[in-house]
Amino acid sequence: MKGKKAAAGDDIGRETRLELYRLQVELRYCEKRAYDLFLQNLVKGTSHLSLGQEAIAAAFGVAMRPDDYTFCTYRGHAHTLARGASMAGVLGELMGRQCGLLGGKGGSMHLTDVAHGAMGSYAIVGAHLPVAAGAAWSAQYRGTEQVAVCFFGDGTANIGAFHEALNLAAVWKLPVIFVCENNLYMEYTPISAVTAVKHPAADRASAYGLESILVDGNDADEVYRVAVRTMSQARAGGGPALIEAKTYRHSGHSRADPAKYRPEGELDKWLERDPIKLYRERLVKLGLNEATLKDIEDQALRKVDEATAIAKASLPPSLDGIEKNVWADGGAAWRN
Amino acid sequence: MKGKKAAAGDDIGRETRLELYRLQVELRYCEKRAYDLFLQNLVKGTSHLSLGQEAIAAAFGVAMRPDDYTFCTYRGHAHTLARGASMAGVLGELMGRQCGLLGGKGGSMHLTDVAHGAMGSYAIVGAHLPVAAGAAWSAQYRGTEQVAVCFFGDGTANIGAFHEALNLAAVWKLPVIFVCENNLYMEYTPISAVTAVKHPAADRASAYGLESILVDGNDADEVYRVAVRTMSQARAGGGPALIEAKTYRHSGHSRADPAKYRPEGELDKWLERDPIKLYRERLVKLGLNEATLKDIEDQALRKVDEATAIAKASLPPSLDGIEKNVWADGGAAWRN
Amino acid sequence: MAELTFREAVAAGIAQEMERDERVVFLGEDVAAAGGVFKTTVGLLERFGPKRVRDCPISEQAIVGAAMGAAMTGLRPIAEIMFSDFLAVCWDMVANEIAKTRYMTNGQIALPLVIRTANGAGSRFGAQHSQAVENWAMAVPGLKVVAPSSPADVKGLLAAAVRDPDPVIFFEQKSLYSMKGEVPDGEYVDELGKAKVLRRGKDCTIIALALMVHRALEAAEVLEKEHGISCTVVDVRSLVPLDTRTILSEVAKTGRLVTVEENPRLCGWGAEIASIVTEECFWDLDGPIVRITTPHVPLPSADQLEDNAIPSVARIVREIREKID
Amino acid sequence: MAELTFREAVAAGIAQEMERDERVVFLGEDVAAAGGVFKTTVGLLERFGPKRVRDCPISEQAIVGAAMGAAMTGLRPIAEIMFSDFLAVCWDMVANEIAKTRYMTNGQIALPLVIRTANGAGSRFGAQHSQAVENWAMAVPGLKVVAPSSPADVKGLLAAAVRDPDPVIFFEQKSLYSMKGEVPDGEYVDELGKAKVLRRGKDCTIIALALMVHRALEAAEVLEKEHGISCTVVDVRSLVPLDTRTILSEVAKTGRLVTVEENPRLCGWGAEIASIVTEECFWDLDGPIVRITTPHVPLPSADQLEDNAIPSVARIVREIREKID
Ligand SMILES: Cc1ncc(C[n+]2csc(CCOP(=O)(O)OP(=O)(O)O)c2C)c(N)n1
Ligand SMILES: Cc1ncc(C[n+]2csc(CCOP(=O)(O)OP(=O)(O)O)c2C)c(N)n1
Ligand SMILES: [Mg+2]
Ligand SMILES: [Mg+2]
Repeated sequence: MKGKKAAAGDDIGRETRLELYRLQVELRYCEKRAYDLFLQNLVKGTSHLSLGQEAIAAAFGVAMRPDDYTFCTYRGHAHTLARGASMAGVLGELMGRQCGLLGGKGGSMHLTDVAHGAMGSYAIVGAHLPVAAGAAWSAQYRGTEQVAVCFFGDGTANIGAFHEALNLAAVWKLPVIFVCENNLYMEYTPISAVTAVKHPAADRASAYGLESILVDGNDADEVYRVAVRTMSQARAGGGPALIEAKTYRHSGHSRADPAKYRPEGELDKWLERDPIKLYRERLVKLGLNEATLKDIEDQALRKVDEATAIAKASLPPSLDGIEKNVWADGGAAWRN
Repeated sequence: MKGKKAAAGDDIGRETRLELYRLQVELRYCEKRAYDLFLQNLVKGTSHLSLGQEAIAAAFGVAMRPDDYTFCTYRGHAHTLARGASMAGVLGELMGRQCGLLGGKGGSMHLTDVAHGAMGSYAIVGAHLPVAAGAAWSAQYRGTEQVAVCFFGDGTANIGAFHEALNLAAVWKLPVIFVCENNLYMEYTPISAVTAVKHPAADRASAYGLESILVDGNDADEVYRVAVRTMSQARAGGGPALIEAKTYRHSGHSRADPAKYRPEGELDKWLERDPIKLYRERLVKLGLNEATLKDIEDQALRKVDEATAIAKASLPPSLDGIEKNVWADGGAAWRN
Repeated sequence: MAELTFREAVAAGIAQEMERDERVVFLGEDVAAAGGVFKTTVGLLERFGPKRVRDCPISEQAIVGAAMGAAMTGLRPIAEIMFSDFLAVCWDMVANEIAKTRYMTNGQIALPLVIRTANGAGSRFGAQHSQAVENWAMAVPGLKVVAPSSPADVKGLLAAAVRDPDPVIFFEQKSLYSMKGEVPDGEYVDELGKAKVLRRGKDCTIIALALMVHRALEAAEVLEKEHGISCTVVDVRSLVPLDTRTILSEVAKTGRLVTVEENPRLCGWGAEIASIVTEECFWDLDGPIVRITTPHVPLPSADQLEDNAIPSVARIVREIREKID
Repeated sequence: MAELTFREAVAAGIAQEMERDERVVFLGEDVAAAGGVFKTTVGLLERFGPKRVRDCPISEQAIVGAAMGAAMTGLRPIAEIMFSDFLAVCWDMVANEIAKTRYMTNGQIALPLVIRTANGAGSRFGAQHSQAVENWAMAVPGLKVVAPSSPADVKGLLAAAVRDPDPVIFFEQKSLYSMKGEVPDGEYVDELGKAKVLRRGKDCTIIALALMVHRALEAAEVLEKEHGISCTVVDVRSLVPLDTRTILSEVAKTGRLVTVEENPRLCGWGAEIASIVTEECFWDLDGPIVRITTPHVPLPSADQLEDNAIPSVARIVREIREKID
């Protein structure tokens, strides 16, 4: 991967690169819009933005097959969008509108779009790792060569469910890729203060007989390469992978958090390594012209604007939804 | 540890060796008696014997300070006795008698003797690892140089609580020694069938920044050495240790289990490596005379006989105990 | 009709459904090669192979989580949690993930799965292996909750649970595993959400579940023969959905309600039924509602203590004599 | 008397006890350097230092387990579980280990510890961060269960919980954190197991907890002024021990009982109270017991949906008008 070919960039190709750029820009613009809508008091619940972490979501979004499964956390806007979910559906859900992906029932932390393989955002740390393993088991059982990709944070590597899911996936050789987005913080606490090893995921791969994979999470190409490699291994029956992608979130943990706990200069340092800025520079270096990139950016902005308009125009959900969809019959009856 | 001095055996000394032998023999005889009492239908609940695994309990029992803490599992008779708990109290508890350590309230799976540092037997796999970490935290906080020792099985290394406890203990540098007694089976299933690594504990030590320690669990001297070393490190502030001791249980998982799942010859092979037989041979080689050993054995048998008599003579617990000791006031009132 | 034990009926129910539907898979600890620690799944591995009948590590969160992931992607898993007490170890998966996911996703994700578990006291296993925790599950919206009292009900309700499109927690009373009973031959499917009136009387309606159904029936015999008190006995069978129609109409007929619950008192399923009855057929009640439960204590292990903690036939008789005139 | 917010009262209660007793230690996620995600523990690290106020990894089982191990060896830990929903992640530690250990060891092991947790709805966080799960804890023998409704009660009951020799689960309603109220200066300790009669009426007794106490009081005002229905309002405060004396005598006086519960309906604490009342003061009842609860659904996140799911003042007024004559 680090060889001459990769350096020249021709292992990925222009089309894919443009797609990676387009997706990163869309995710960025949409997250920024989510933040603006929150400032306008239109987003009522909490929200956890991925600003600064877009390269990971984009790279997997591009690398995955349409029928692959994504499992993500409360910080799941980007991962859900990266699979092709409607932007109006995402923003509408944040705003608690009828057009929301979940009709206002789930909110920012539970974005789901099964039609696009986004199998849910899980708000309790670690819970979705076993679930992703289960989806991979199902794929293996049905012989479909689908892969499940499960995104989570550095802090999640310290919870019990992480351990159980990794072991089961390894023993059963399940086609599941566990992707730890190490953004240096579990909520407000530096991950190093609460973790026995330096790399919360990579330093633990060997505990499950897995390769230790550490990747620059701010480099979409690097993430894309490792995504392609591990997913094709998994599809071929090679079992799971555990990837640790180093990155940084530009904003606070959630909308409530001004992130004052960060040491001075840390954010600035990471802003220099902004994945979108870096990727744009790379594309220019690779000979793409400014107009193409500008066009992508303009289109992304238009897409976000349109989605915003749809979401704003959408009504609040009707109250009878409260007692709908507890059960498969559409209702909530617990008695006859 | 494997050097010349150790080979000559003079690092441990005659007195300690005799103590190690005595304790192993007592544990063996008492477990055999528990089995006999079960066959006589005097043990009503389940019970999980440590036959074949006595070297580990004995070595730690001898190496620990009286004020150290032991945490063990439902397979906890030996560990509880090794701290000095009354044998009549143990057998009485198995038989559900008044003289039982817990007055018949806990049974075989929950043996506890706080006065001797036996801080409980825990019947839900993995639960006691965090608890042991907590006791070690308390010792650290109080500055007492006490150590908590936590025994568990190979199967336990796959549960979430294991992971959480190890990480916390390592981050907080707690004086706790985690001892995995790898007896090759989680209940009826070979551990290799459900575990991603060969050594369920030792191969995971690095995931917590700890030294990988694998020891022959059927050799009391080896276990004793590693116990002394890790406990003195822990007392000095060096933090936790994770030890994997390879061993084998001679009987089934519990009284209900005839252990038919074991491949032919496996038990015989391990019977040749019976820790007590091996230890006796070593003592003889080291020059201890037959009479001394015989005397230890006779005394142990007498002790077990006496305890059995006391337990048999003890009455069933009185029924008003049902509503006692839910609360510190001795009662069970949930209302006024 | 064949005579099967309760434990054989479990295996029979699973086998019937696995035979019928390839999507049904089964996982748990020691369930395959060993046939289960309660021998409830003997023969399944041999019959359906290791791809469909899987032994798991001691990882309850992973087991139940894997069932959830498989259910949302086209399979119909049955997961075993060896003792219902261990539901606590994976309670997040059960109560926060499985129960809520359909609702949170506004119906996008379906979770047709069953969690089977051995429930209740009587084996002298002590407080961590003997709980009756049907009420834990009943308290969580999004879970269906079933607890059969006979081999026939085991097979029929287990089949119904597997076919149900929603998650079902299926409680098997440990102390009933050796009970024998007639089980219909061939494909047999019962219906969730239907209580059964097992006996009719005029003085009092006893509502019971699982093991307590048998004690209630025995007590009703004694009360009738020895004390002239005639009781209706209703086996709830399914706590969610709850057959309130049968319950309310049977209570209305006798004017008195007694619940017999194996669980410790506070917030047991009987409390819920008492509150429904006292809200919806108050004017039909001729006297106080009586709840007979295990006292609100963790269970002791010694045989006499355990036997005297959970409701016995003698205690049911005594309390009904004292409290129902 | 100083005016404190509910969240400040939490910190004040903890500080008072840490000041008094060196054995009191505090641990949780983001509680030390960050002062808690709800800012309930601001200043504790600065005041008591990192040895006594500890930030933990996301390891709820280890947090609660460590508290248990520390409690049995001489400390008096207070553990924070950030959202009460996450109790499910460590439910085994809470329900099977902490609750049962004193009993199983026949009193050998004491567990003087407190688990504090942010409970309830109102923040549009969705079904996994909004539950009111007091009934989960109430259902488990061996746990004391407290849920204060005012800053003064927070401080006084938290202090009582820390001094209590048994494990206490302390529920802090998220939606009350910004509520202000007078809190006694100096050392202030309340008593567990005492309900408070906040208002007396003659037509109906409303029993409520935490946030619902305020809604019940407001509804009682409206009912009195606009509809001539006069209500007693009782704040239960402590579910275990339960002040049944106050509850039974207040219900007996009005002849009617309404519970107002934030939890979803099935097996809520109100069901238990209804069953006690209907068993012990049946003859004092003049009509059906009414339970006003969140419907038995996981909570939706959108603001209007959430607001209409949990009992509102308007709904309490309406239901009492319809059902209490
Ligand atoms: C079991 C559990 N404990 C605590 C929380 C509260 N919480 C939400 S996000 C978070 C930090 C997660 O950190 P990390 O895994 O690094 O993910 P990041 O937010 O950085 O993406 C915490 C503690 C939770 N949701 N679930
Ligand atoms: C959480 C949990 N899951 C399952 C069980 C049932 N169980 C009891 S012992 C046991 C096997 C434990 O194996 P191991 O850790 O190797 O200990 P050993 O019995 O061999 O000493 C199992 C699965 C349990 N007690 N707790
Ligand atoms: Mg993080
Ligand atoms: Mg083992």
